[in-house]
Amino acid sequence: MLDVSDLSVSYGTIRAVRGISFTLGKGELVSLLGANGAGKSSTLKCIAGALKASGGSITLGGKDITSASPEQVVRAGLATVPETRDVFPDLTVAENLMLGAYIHRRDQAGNRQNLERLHTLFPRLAERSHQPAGTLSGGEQQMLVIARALMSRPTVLLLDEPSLGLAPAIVERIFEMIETLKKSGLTILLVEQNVNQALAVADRAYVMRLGTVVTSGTPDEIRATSDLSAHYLGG
Amino acid sequence: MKHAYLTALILIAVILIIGVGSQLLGIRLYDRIATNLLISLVLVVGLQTFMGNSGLLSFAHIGFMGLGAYTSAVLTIPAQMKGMALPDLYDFMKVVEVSPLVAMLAAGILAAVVAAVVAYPLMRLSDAASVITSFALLVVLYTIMNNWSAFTNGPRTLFGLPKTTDMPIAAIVAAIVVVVALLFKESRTGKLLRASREDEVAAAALGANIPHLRWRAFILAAFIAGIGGALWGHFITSFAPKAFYLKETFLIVTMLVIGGANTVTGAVAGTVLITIAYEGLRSTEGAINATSFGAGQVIGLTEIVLALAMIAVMILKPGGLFPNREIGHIITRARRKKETTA
Amino acid sequence: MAFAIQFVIDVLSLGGAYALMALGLVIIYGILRLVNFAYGELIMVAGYTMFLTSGSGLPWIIMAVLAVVMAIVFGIITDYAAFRPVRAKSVTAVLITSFAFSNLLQNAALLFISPRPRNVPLPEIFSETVSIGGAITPVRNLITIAASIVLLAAVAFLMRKTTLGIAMRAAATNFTMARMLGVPANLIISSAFALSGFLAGVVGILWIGRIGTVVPGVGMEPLLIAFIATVIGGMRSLPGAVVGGFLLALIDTTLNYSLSQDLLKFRDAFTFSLVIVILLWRPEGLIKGPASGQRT
Amino acid sequence: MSETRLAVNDVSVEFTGLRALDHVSLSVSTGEVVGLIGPNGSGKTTLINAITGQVKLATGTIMAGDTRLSGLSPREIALQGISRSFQIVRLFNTMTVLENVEAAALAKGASLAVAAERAKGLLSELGLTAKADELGESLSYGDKRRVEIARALAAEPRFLLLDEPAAGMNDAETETLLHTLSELPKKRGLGLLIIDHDMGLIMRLCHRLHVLASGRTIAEGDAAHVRSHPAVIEAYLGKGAAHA
Amino acid sequence: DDKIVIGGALSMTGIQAPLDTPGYNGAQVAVKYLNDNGGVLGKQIEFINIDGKSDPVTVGNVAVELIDKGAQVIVAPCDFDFGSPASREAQSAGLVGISTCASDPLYSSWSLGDKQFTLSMWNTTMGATAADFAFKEKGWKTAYVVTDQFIAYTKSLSKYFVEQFKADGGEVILEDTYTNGDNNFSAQLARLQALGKKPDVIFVSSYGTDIGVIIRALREVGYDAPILGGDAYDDPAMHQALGEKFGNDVYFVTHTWMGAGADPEMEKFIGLYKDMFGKDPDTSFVSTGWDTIMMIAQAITAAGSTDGAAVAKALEDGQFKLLTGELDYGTNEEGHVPNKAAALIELKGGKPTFVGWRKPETLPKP
Ligand SMILES: Nc1ncnc2c1ncn2[C@@H]1O[C@H](COP(=O)(O)OP(=O)(O)OP(=O)(O)O)[C@@H](O)[C@H]1O
Ligand SMILES: Nc1ncnc2c1ncn2[C@@H]1O[C@H](COP(=O)(O)OP(=O)(O)OP(=O)(O)O)[C@@H](O)[C@H]1O
Ligand SMILES: [Mg+2]
Ligand SMILES: [Mg+2]
Repeated sequence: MLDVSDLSVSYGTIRAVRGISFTLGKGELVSLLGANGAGKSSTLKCIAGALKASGGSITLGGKDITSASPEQVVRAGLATVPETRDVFPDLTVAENLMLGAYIHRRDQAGNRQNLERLHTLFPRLAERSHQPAGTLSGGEQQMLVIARALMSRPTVLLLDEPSLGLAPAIVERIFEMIETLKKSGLTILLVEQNVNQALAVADRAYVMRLGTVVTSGTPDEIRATSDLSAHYLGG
Repeated sequence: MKHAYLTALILIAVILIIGVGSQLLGIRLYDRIATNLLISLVLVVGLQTFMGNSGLLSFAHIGFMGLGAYTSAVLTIPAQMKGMALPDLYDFMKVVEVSPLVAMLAAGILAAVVAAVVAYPLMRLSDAASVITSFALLVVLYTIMNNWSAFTNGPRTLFGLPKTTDMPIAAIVAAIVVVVALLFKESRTGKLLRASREDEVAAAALGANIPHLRWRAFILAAFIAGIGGALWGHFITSFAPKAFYLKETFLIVTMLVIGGANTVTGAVAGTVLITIAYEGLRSTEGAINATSFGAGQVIGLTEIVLALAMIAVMILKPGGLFPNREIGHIITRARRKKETTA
Repeated sequence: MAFAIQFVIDVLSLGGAYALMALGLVIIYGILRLVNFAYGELIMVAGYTMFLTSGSGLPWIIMAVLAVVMAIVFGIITDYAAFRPVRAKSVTAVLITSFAFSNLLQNAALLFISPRPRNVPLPEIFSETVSIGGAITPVRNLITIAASIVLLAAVAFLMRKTTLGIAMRAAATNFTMARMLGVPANLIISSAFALSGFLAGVVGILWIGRIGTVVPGVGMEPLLIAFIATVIGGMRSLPGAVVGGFLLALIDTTLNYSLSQDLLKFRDAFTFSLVIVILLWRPEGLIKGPASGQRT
Repeated sequence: MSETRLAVNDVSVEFTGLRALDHVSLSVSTGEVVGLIGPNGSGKTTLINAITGQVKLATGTIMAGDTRLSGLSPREIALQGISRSFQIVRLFNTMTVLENVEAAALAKGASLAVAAERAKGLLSELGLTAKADELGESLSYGDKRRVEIARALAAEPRFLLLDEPAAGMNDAETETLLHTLSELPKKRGLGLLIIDHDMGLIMRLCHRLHVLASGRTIAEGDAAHVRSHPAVIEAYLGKGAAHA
Repeated sequence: DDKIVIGGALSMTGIQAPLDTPGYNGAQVAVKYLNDNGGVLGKQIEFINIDGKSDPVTVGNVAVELIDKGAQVIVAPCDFDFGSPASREAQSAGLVGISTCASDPLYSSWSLGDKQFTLSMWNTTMGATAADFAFKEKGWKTAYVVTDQFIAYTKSLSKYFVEQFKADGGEVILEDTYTNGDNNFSAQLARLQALGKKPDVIFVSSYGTDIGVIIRALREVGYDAPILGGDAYDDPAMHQALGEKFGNDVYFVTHTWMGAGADPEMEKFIGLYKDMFGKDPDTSFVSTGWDTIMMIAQAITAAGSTDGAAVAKALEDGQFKLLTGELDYGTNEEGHVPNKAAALIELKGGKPTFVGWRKPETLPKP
């Protein structure tokens, strides 16, 4: 579904990602792990088209999207939940969600249906429909960002630390939701600090360090790798 | 703190070089340009004390300069000239004639007092609201200057100011203003104000009284602008209210922003740079006009090039040439780095 | 009676022009949060287009359409030259570039056209007058009133009934995020500038129609008016801009009719002091825009 | 130093059509660490905003010792010895780290010399001396968090309110933070109120916990008590945590 | 030195440009003519003009620059407010300064110094000519006067018109003010309408494009009385702006008529001008530029040098036959008052036509 090969990303002279490759099969849930600054978010942003790749290629469903614009990537069926809670603070919750469905703005009925589904998933958002998103609590904003990404009805979803700043119960719910989404056929790339929970839901995982992939495999294989915590903690 | 002394030293040296250099060349025009530059320096550094530290864009600065210029004019135009230069002046003021130095101080004080009275309520505002109120304040000051015939001779050119500003005086005032601005920046008010510039909510949560801090800076800036206005008035000797409006505002704001509003070094660098560019372009334009005899005049080229340069600088260095650190600071840091690596 | 009618027509025609000016600005300023100092120059561009095409023998209406098109084109150029490259950087940088761009256009007009006033062609109807209830009024004023009503309604529809308005605000607050949702943010922002240019073009024709000539500095006054109207009415709200425009016209006209000659000179000082007072009382302007998402 | 109490009595806060806090009472004494936890949107940040005067109270009072805080402006409250950090880091980005910390002391009325002295002391205490001359914006996330704490401490507060200081930190950084924070109450005689979703940190650091849900207090007490409280498991910890 | 340098601070941009640019062009024709005919005192003339930008401060700066470049005579912009800074710099450098057409009596040796002159008649003459024409020639008894507060010129022109008109026996029914750039004449209209009387003549003293705006506003609401004004009306752009519809029954006093019947030399000048610019001159300000240079040349020739004091003396003593009429300056004590006649022009269907030369018998005191 999503193929990343030999991808590099640089910020000026800093090389954040140095030629990594990985693949996601259709309906697969793959987790990307690594210490702070390993280059996980940079990889995600690059796939989403928000950053230019300095080398390598990305294909989505057979189409080359290496130098596609973010808009084109979304249209190709990929949605992103970025790590910074990028809500539009002055827009209401409802307006934020409406923008999530921008590419389907002609299909009002479909959007309404999708919105209802998300409202049952996050009842808090239904309650706060007309509140400016900037005034939501930290956790509520995180829910909104996830819901907004799902409004575009993606086939591939990139999640960057979706559990950050969420209450333990909500984190649990989010992971349940991730599993539900996976079951419904969605392909998911998940970046997490929360290693155990990430490995619990993932089909496969890649561990990054200093911009390269150092280990990959099934959760059990990863857990078996003795130096996981060393990589993870940046040791 | 040590780097602040170094900064002061370097900036004063720059002023000295400009002053002495222009004299050594012995060309009257350069003397005039240098004096003009130093007066602009007073104004731009004055603006920096408010804008740089508070982070609020102020358009009203030039209005206070005008206030200073007119105050000093009314106080110093010789009594026998006043009948012609200021026909509508109030009778009791017709006999007043004080020394330009006293008048300059009075100009600063009046500008500061007016600023203190009108600006207090404005200091609560931030962002767009503050930009627009300061813009509105400029228009109010301009309209008053343009119409208060008794005090300013209305929109008409006021003349007859004694010519007392020369290069040394301008240099001395500029040096003093630079030192004052550096001291203010490192003062308690300055530091807290800069904190509020970065994050209003966090600064208030620390206990900073933001409107009051801004108010103090605004008064200081107006005081300096008033002095600068008087200095300019006694240099130019005839002017009209139009000299204190948008074009000039644009020029000094440009100088400050291109240099870097957050630092006094930036204010000085911006003033020097823009003045040189401006004069250079103007003489180029003159040269082009001289060659294409009889053909269409080349007009506005200076402004066009300047505007393009400004856009380019903003794209490449949005914080200006000296966005955060004073020159002294940069030098001490560089030296320390070298020591540690050596 | 004639006096009252005269007063009402004055307020409405002036207010209509003011409201259109303000609307063109508020699209950039209120929605994109950008202060566009070059807005006045779009009006200038419309004026010069009329002047430059005046010898061509085209029917007036075609010249007018061309003028509006040029204003739109320059609106888009403003975006490309002054905003797009610095948008992500700092508020001051944006302000300065737009100020610089305004200077640039004005001086380009000086250099390439002329510092002197140039005549613009006006249709016969612009200098005709009608008598309504005893008050003699130029037809131009009635056209202004009609144009303002139609355009205000059109813009309101565009912003309310389509996602365009929301997409504009989103693109302005978080450009990259908007794109990551599939919003063609650059296009959306350019379209805001195009819309602003369109309004400036129409205003330009109506406004320059009052004066009959165009000079490089012709845009200054409309810019100031638009600024004040926007501030009075509400900086972030479209209806606010409209209300502000009409209110400003009411204030101006009332001051005109009632202030003594000596005080009238200070009219601008009064108006702008009022702006300051309104801002102190309600920093958001009279009509609040959509609630802001600021919190601690 | 004698013990003082920061007392929140029966406080409610309302936003349009929403009661974010509903008759909440809570207290922190100097020398004590109190944890404030609860689901997202339960009103934790709002409670800190209420104490520091950033939002208006609908009911109730807030006292620090004998001084009434409710009704004062954020500035006056800060001068009463209440310092806070923010859920999203708010450093003074283009000032140096040293100046960031100095500003807090200056705001409380310290002289320039005293402020510089105190700021240097705090930076060395938090291991930031090497960064003193760097600009706030150039720091890594963990360092930023530490500067924020140093800044709050430079005001010599009697009460320190921290909003999710560990969010986004990895385990190693969280560990260091735990260490720093746990020493504060004794060493500086201050009362600490801390919000975080990292239960590992909270359970080990806090003497007492206070749990909010939908703006109401649902439980109070020590870690063991709260951890096993059914309402807390239901609303906040989730079933997973119960058998973790 | 093998050449005589004349420095000009004329404004090519801004509100002053419509008056200064033609003067500049006229001056260039004169310079070429003189140089083609052997120069002055056997030397070639060089005319350097730097744009004064309609800004008194720039004009002053420009004058200093010109003096630095060796200018021996300074040509100042065509107005007291915009031009006097150049004259002041000339005076302090000991040079003669001449404004091409500043007409406010402040442009005198009293206020500027003993080496300063203006080529134009003063507003005393211009205002009085208009008043006499209205009252004595046309028999218009009542006047409505609008004064732009913009510059000394606009204010004093109205002042002298009113003085003379009243002295002649006329009645001023309303004196109103306006400030340049307002673009909105409705307040003044409201006051005029409130009066309920229609004046016989309307005197509008304004500047730049605003003149056209005011005239249109008056005409549009039905005030069709003749309109009278000063040399600021001598701007083809304004005539064109008024067009066929509004450009009627407008009279103004100016420096000369650019066509047959004004001056025997005029035809020659027009020919030279056409050679240089390829079209006919369209405003009398062109002549003021030519005249200024030609008069400077005559004075230098008479003085035998470019020394400031000597040239000033030659100007005081001389009698000059110019395209803009015969000119004879008063002494330094008399303020260098220019004794001169004025030309009257009428707009018909947007086109100017020559009415004739006029010189009032009595003048108001400056
Ligand atoms: N805008 C930027 N400019 C310069 N360097 C950057 C920028 N963003 C990230 N980096 C650098 O790129 C590297 C990778 O960062 P990235 O955010 O991808 O890491 P990450 O694995 O997502 O870390 P975290 O777990 O902290 O989110 C880091 O060294 C970081 O400092
Ligand atoms: N200005 C406001 N207007 C309207 N509602 C608000 C405003 N500020 C906060 N709220 C609401 O009040 C509730 C409490 O918010 P608060 O920020 O205190 O939650 P929190 O407990 O800190 O949550 P989190 O753990 O997610 O940060 C939330 O539902 C939020 O949406
Ligand atoms: Mg990351
Ligand atoms: Mg919170």
